[in-house]
Amino acid sequence: MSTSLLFSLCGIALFLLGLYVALTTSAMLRRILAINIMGNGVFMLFIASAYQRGEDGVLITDPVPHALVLTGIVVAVSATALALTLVCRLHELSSASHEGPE
Amino acid sequence: MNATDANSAVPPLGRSLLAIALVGIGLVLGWALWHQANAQASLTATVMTELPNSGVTNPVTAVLLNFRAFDTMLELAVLLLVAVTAGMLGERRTAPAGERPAETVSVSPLLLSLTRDLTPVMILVSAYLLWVGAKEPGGAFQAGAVLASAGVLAHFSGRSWRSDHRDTSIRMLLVLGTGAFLISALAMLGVTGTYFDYPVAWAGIWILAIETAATLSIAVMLYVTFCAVMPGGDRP
Amino acid sequence: MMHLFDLLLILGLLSFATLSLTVRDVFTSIVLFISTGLIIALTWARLGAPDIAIAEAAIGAGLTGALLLAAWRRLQPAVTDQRTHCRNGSSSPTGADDERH
Amino acid sequence: MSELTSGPALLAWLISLPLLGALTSIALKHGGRWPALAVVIANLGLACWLLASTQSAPLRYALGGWEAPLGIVLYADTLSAMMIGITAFVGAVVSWYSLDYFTRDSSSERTFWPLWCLLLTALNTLFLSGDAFNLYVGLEILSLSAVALVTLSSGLEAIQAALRYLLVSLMGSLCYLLGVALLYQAYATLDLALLAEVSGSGMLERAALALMVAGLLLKTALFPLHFWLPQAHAGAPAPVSALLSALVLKATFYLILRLWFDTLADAATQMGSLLLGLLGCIAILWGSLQALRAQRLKQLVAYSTVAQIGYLFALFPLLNDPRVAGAAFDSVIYFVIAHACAKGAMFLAAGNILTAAGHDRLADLRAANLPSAITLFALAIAGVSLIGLPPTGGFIAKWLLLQSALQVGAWWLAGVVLLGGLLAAAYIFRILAVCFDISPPPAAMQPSSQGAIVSAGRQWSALILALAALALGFLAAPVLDLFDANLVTD
Repeated sequence: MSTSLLFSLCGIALFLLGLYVALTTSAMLRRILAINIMGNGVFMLFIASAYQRGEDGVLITDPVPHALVLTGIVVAVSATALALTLVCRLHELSSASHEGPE
Repeated sequence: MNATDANSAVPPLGRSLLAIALVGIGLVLGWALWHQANAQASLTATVMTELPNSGVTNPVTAVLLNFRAFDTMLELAVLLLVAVTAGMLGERRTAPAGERPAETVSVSPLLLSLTRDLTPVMILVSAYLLWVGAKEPGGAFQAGAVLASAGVLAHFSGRSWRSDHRDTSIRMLLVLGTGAFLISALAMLGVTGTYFDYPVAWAGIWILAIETAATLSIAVMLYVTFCAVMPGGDRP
Repeated sequence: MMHLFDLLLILGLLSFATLSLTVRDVFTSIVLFISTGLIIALTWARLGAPDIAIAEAAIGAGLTGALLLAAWRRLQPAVTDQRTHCRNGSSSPTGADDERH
Repeated sequence: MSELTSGPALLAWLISLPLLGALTSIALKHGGRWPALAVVIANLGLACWLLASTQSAPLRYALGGWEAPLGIVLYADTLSAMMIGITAFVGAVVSWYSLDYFTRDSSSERTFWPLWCLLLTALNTLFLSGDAFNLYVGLEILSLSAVALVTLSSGLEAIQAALRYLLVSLMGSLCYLLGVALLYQAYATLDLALLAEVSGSGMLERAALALMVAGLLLKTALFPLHFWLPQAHAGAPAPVSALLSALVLKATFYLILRLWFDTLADAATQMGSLLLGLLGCIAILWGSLQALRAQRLKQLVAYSTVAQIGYLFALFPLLNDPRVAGAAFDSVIYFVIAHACAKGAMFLAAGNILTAAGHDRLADLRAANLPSAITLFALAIAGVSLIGLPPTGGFIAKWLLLQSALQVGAWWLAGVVLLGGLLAAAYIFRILAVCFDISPPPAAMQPSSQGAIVSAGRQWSALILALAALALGFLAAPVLDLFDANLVTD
């Protein structure tokens, strides 16, 4: 089994693992973690597809997927930050509304 | 918040069905990949042919800053969008009486001195990554992230940088990155007649200038976002 | 040899990811997630993507980790509040949280 | 400027201009609305220009001069031009409405304009980009700005809805991206046109198509995946609800259309089309029934969106049938633009009622809560279009749908559409009944009902969108001619 395929399969496993947890958990922070793991799985697939050996066994990596993954990582961190901001805000609002009537 | 509720969203039967479905999807995808494994396609050759025309020698930087600069511009817009939204939500954060976490973390002297020594080092590392990105691994995003980490570290040690997004200079820095891309793209439309088409002769220096702007902007955007999440972060 | 290393990486990666998504304590979960990020960075260095390895270590693991920890801290006050309520009765000092009064 | 915008460079301007607006609007401390408004108006002009220029031939523009497998190519045919046009029009009217909606210089107002410009950037990118990964970045800007716009209403429920919307969108985007990764692995290209040439109907293409479409369906809120929509659309501020319902869902639908019938057409199976059609039918019925049961006005309108999205997908089996594909495509585009106008008008009018009455619980609303007859007209006309009665745009769309369904003998589809129309009539009359209910409002509601006055701009903008939906009924032939001028998707 080639290295590229091995890591591709690992990427798919990560994606599905993340998807499973994201769909089943109800804790928001954990769901965000799971979505990040999903993303890492997809990135792994890109990076694995870039990893190829030429006919003489020399390593040739395709730079395009690397650039795509770099973009993807930045987008992922932005989305995570927005999600976390919302989780915190939600937490504040709900604790405020719980204490309100007292 | 202890995750005792971690599994409560779906009943056990649903969870096992979901797991079976996902394993099935995994098998299908794995099988599809397996069959595709021999056909090795890549854009390496195309990139390498055009690399001399890109102004840099690191192929990843060439793709990011030249061949697919449009993606990168939009990606910076994503960061900007999150920084602005996080700033807005942070601004709205009102202190419910008596509950406001007074953020006086007990800062250990060790952390303080570590920060003092590390911050300049990190700024240097960031500058190095930015500079070297044209030839070797590195570039604006890595440099910006390291710079932002320096800010985060400073924040943890209680000496936070300015991060109020209502501050004019901060806002200018926020738009600087996306703006540099957009202005250069439009300028190129005027000069060369093609959007984002850098003349080969000065593509290198042009890309470095854009990357410098992007680095600063990325660092500020990440830091502002971080401060909006941080407890009591956006107010000194 | 290389294959063994690959298998170790993949096994480590999958087990860290699984652990970080299943462990009960949120804080441990975040720390495990950051470790997963670092292993991923290592994997990408192994796959000939040093640019992405640096970015993943700095952004994917580092900054995301800092954000997660910051958010985790901010979700704490409700817990410390309960503790404060308890403390009103028993007045047992709980370290750094004292300054909150 | 004029020579720079003529020809294909126009495509680059359509994306740069809103982005420029967003940046200026963030950079300015006060008055960020003015650059945004200028951009929205200029965008409307560019959209008309695009519509005119695509009549002769599709436009194509390689960004940075880098051709397809290496660089990103923008591409516009009449379908994208129609989408850009309707986006620009509805966007301009909603901007006018928003001018009076938010409190001047409040933090919400200052954030709204840049976010709306970014949303417009994302919409134009999605309609124009011919690159699978670029579309991913566009999707992320789209959903993140949409989520951010929902958070502008600061209530607990809105934030909750926004968070759910965000997480669902992220999962959708990642599914899409996984499909892109599979395609790249196989073909080493991200360009949609090139992919259309090389891709076959193997396992990998099927898997990739399924993943990408599943991700996009999640964002388009087709029936079983619509669970996030009602809260998000009902909880957002009125102009944002209008934008989300009228435009944002259409952008992801447009991508599904492109992928299914163009890029990966060989991998799309008859079974898949039929499945989407069935889900669409269920969505029509389910959404309408939920709208009938809704307690609050904006919720009702949001559930009506679930039903209207159903019509778009109910057409999928017909689109696959060569005998009626042309008429079915006309029907799709008419559903999209008529719904954009009618639903936009509906949400804007609902926003007016919400402001005037201080709440939007249907049981407690009375005619006295209506700001004025203008809003009432807007509601009524938009409602008629949603039901699909002549002489509105909604009628033309349904007529084309029924005609092609009967031509191929899809009686079940015709039945569902007629039933959907009846149910729509029932829930629209729930709203109209309120408008003619002159009994005094419940005592508890009295004080708040005297409160806010709704400005004329807000009322007229709602009416203009409704009148556009009406005009579409009269202008069917010219509008469809614009669309049919040169069709590539067939």
